[in-house]
Amino acid sequence: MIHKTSPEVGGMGHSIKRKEDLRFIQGKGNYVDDVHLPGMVYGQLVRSPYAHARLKSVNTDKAKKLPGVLAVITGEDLAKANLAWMPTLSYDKQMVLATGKVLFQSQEVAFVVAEDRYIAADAAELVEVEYEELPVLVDPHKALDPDAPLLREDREQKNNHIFHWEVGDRQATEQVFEKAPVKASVHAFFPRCHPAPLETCGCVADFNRATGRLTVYMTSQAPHVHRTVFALVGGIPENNIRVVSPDIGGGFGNKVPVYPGYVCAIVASLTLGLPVKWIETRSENLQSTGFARDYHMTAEIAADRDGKMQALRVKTLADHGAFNAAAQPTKFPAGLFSICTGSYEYPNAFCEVDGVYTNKAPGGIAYRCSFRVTEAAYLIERVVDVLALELKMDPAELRRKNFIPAAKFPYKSSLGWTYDSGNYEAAMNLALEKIGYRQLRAEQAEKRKKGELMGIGISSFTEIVGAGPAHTFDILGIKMFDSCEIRVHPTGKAMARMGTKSQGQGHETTYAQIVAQELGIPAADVTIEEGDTDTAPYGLGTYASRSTPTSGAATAMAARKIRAKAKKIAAYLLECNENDLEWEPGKFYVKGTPSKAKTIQEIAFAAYTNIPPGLEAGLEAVDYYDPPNLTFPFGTYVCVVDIDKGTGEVKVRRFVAVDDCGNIINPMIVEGQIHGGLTEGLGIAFMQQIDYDESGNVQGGSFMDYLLPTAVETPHWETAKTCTPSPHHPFGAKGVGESPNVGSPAAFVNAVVDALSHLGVKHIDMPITPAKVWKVLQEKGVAA
Amino acid sequence: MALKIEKSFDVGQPVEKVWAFLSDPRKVATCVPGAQITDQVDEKTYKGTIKVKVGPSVTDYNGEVQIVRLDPQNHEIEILGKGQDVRGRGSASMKMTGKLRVLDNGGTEVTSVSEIGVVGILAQMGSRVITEVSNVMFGEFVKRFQAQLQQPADAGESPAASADVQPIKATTVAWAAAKGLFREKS
Amino acid sequence: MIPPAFEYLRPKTIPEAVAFLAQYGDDAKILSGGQSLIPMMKLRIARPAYLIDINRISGLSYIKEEAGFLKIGGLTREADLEASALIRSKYPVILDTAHVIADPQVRNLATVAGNLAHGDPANDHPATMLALGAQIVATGLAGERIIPIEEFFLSVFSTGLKPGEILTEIRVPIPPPRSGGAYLKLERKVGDFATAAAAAQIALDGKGAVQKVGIGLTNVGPTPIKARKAEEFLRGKKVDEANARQAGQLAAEEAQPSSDLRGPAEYKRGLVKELVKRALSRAVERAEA
Amino acid sequence: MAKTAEQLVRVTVNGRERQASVEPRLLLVHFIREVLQLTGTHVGCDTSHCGACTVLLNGKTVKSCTMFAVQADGGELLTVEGLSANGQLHPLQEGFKEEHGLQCGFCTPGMLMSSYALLRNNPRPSEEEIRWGISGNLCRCTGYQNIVSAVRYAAAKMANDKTAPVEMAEVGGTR
Repeated sequence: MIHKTSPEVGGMGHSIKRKEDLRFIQGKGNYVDDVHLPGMVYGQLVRSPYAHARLKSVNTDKAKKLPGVLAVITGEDLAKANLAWMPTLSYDKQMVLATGKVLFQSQEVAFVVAEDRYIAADAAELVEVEYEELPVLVDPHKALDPDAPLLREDREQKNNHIFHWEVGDRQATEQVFEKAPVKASVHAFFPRCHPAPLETCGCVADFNRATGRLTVYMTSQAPHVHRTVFALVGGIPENNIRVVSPDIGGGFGNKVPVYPGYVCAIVASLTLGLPVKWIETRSENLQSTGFARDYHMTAEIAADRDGKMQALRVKTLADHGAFNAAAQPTKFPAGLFSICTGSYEYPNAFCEVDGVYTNKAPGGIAYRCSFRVTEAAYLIERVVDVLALELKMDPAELRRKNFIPAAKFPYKSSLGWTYDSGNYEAAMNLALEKIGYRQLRAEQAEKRKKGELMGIGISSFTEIVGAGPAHTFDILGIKMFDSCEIRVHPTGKAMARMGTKSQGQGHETTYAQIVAQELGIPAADVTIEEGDTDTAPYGLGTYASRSTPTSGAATAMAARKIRAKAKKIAAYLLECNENDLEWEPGKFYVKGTPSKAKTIQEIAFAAYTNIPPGLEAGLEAVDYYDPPNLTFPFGTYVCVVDIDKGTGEVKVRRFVAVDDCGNIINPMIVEGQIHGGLTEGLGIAFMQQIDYDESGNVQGGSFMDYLLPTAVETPHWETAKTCTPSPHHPFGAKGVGESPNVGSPAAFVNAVVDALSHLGVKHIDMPITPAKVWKVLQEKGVAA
Repeated sequence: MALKIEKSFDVGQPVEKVWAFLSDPRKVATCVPGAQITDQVDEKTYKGTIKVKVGPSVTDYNGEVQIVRLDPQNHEIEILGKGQDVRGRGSASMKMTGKLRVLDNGGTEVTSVSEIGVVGILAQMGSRVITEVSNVMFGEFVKRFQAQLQQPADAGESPAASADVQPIKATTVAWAAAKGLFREKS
Repeated sequence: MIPPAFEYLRPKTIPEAVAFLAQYGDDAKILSGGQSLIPMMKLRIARPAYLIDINRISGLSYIKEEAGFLKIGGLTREADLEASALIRSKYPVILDTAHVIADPQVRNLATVAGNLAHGDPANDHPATMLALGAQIVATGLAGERIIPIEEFFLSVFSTGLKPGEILTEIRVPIPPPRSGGAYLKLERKVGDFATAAAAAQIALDGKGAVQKVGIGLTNVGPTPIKARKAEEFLRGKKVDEANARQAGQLAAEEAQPSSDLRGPAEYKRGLVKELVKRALSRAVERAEA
Repeated sequence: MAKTAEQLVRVTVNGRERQASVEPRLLLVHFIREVLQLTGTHVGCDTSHCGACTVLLNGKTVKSCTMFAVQADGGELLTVEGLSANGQLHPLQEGFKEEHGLQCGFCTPGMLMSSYALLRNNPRPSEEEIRWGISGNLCRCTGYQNIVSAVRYAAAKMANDKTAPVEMAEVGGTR
């Protein structure tokens, strides 16, 4: 059970205002493009206009002659230093600067360095590149055809296949399907989309020739891992590399991978001995950095006539673009996609994924998502609705019938995951009650008589976050623990550092609240620092909703180590036996006589001024936390839409989100995370896609056509929560950041399909644009 | 991106005269807004440039025009033009097959099928108007083609006149691309 | 994104500006609001050698009724329209239009004249001005001349402005009593170009039948389109559901959309049909109000 | 691409007069960030869509990435750094903090400036008017809901506190 702290202390459960806000609201944030170093110069990449072409020549003479240009680096130059290629996070490799050929439009070809960004831009235009166009492969379904162009000539394997991955019991599952009385299936494409954080990627690389030290200020969600990668790739002793993640203007997974621009800036700084700044433009960000999704999925459910699910079969084609640069745990080529059985009990399940190369930007990353769980949640919640249609059964009823019962947790799924805790029906019931489900169904029936179109969409998603336990999870061999170091100062104030890195999640506030909860030191007196690899303990970083499950846990554990030592000091100060002491947040007191007490502040002072014999001075601790299991947040989202039969426009009338992320540190921040994730989900469901035409031209390569919702398109979100603590997390938290992005697309799409289901519509692929809806209305003859 | 423009139009001239014109890239080039043949590589291949410019937007292409197929008997020709943006930001290509048919009135019907391909920034940013613009450009081509072969009297516009408006106003893919980009303008 | 270098000229008067245009011709470009030109320059799709910034020319920003016309100055901003009591009270179709152009910041700089002078079929004012039967005042070395809006949009991105001319005023005939108008735009999101949009302006006679009508269409052809057949059909008729629908049908037939990321051509035709119908109904409501 | 003649740009920024000779093509946002070294104004896109670069020029919001510094010559600029007066947060800044109207903080300066202009023209905006008023500013974190609350917080506070440093304009709302 969790002690309730006072508002002054501001431990768990208090909606205290964010400590980081003061600098941001006054324009005093320090983002990477705000970093200005003496003598700093600017880099710009020259990129390929072609999606697939032989590189015949790169002529840099004119560019080099432009006054103010300091260097122009080409792939050939990098090759001499053996840096033309770099490893990806998925044991593939990726070109830093192209040599031989280019494999996607906007691929990096040369890097220009000049005194200012204006000269760099002029010089980039003067780099003359000769290409010989090659046949372009954009359709992943054609990637394995015998006559498909071979994209990756650098590989031993002479075709475009990257991996085949399967999990579950194929035979058993097929047997069930053979006999099943009811089957439902859906082909769903989860389009290629992009996290598009408002700040693009960039860095300032500063190599000091005198000291041999390299400092890299960069937009990194995982600074420690990036330092290690730079050491391994660049051959610089790791102790001579310092990576600093300053304030980050949103990440959502986009800032996990290492991009060629970073490497080029570092090489340029090493070559010139000057600080080199490289900042991506928005178009570069959308066209060349980690995209997400791009999964072509088929799901089938076998069920009996009264709707009890018997088996699930999933087959997926994954388009990874030119290089497999997916950022995900080593053992999981398709991430945690095998969570695709979702919230339901499936005696049998089988899932297989094949990855292929195409002439598209490399990836894909986990966009506010625990490695493909978004694709999985969308697929299962979509196909469950299709099954409901087959059975002519209410989608809520069908879900209720098949939910993993609360009593069965921890629950081992047929695809191998052990769900820590859950109460799916409770969350769904609350959501249905909040939205007034029964009345809405009645209204819908009425409207249908009048020929009006409204729909109600349900998504009862289960998440899998907090990667992860060392026995299973690593990235490039580095186990996915995370860390915290706490120092309590003599005056009772504290400083804590973590291996993670906030990009807006509010770590400076929530981690301080954990310390406040565990030690009773007011959150206001606890300073949190992340992102500087010279000072913070090693960690894997912030993505996949892992900060609270891992570093958050580490913070509690480190605090508890401090509390254990504090207890010894208190016993010494109170001249009693440790076992006679009771703890309440902020002080130890002698059992029975609360007046005999020592506050944590008094104890901290003693730790430096009145040290008990045989005890080390100081009051500090560090913890590297290896989670025993992942955490499984969940929830039910319900969406109500109205469709304009004249224009095909879909209006989201209401959206209720019930989330269960276990015990909550700061309700205000959790709610903010949910608003943001739902809005991203809205964009994905209705507006966004990074598409490619037959020549490999990016469609949606700028904010002109990659549509982000404004305040006007965004509805008012209604949120609520249930609380099912994680049994294995130190304070029962689960992580929440990505739930709304994972759970909402299905709710939106299910609502639209529900509005049209009486016309025989079973599925519409995202993004659901007015044009698509209008076409359906025409086909069904119900257009205005 | 790729698009196909099929068009047929009449020229009030005997087929042999039209064929002589159509089968000479130097002459055909004079009908393409902003285009110029700079030199001849061999009897089938020519080097050339095309400047597409409207208002503030300019794209210069250097490229080659090649006669892929020439069939004087049936008056059929297939021409392939490929151009690279001189600033290395993309390319454009056009494969045009032209076919002539004698008309009862002694005139000639020209039937052409053009496959246009655009790669690079213009295709990225301007896909939404490339079709429109290509159509307008092609319309201009036809106008000039007819004008060059017909008497100024029955031509809407004299060759000289159309030569003046080079590079042609308001009809370039570059402009299309650009406009795709801007917000409502100032 | 960094624009290429250019020479910057800042005339104080129209004659000065026109003289610069004459001097530098094709290499010069007028900088007014810059909300289209500057993004193009940043992408280096546009690279004028000279920019003639006319923003410092005084007396070019006004909205007034005079001699039977609503007169909008060559430097009047979209935001000025939104803030104008006159526009709000008497020209709802213009207010509708200004509201849905780009976003608030862009509207603070973007000018009505520029919106027209680009001859961009996707811009919003052209359709509205076609519906209103406006006139364009073009000023060049030779002085002023008036171009009827019907003759202004020649081709895709091509207008009746001659080289060396600047659009200095827009004149809209003051609508008779019992007039109303509306502009309806479907856009993928705020700030986007129209997937399609329709402007309707009508004047009713004593019996409530259509006396004057203008219908303009946005982004469904190489130029903004005046839906003449639809207008013709409505004259002398009451704008009931059936007639509005029929007018929409006729307008859809007059549209020449092409498919793009905003949707296939047939969808855009369908939109024209629907939006014209709705714009007419709203115009009537306003005329009768 | 020869550099063109530099031009002198004189502006008043947050009440302080500043001047510099710059290339005509220098974008206002780079003038503010790199010449004046006021880095609170951000760049989030290259097509004038995101609004992160929003500042007030002569009392009106503009996207400083879609304007040349020379155009601002002689003008008055207000950036996020100029919002708080004598150590006191502006009610909008307070509102954004109190209502959790920001997460990563990157869009915040632009949002603040657009909200500032909105309240100036329309001291009592409805939720819809607020949403339209900030429709030229993209936020990827908050889903806008708490930004709307933040603006309402400020509107309420400014209504009660006439000393709040925003003079009300007579014109009606933008929508």
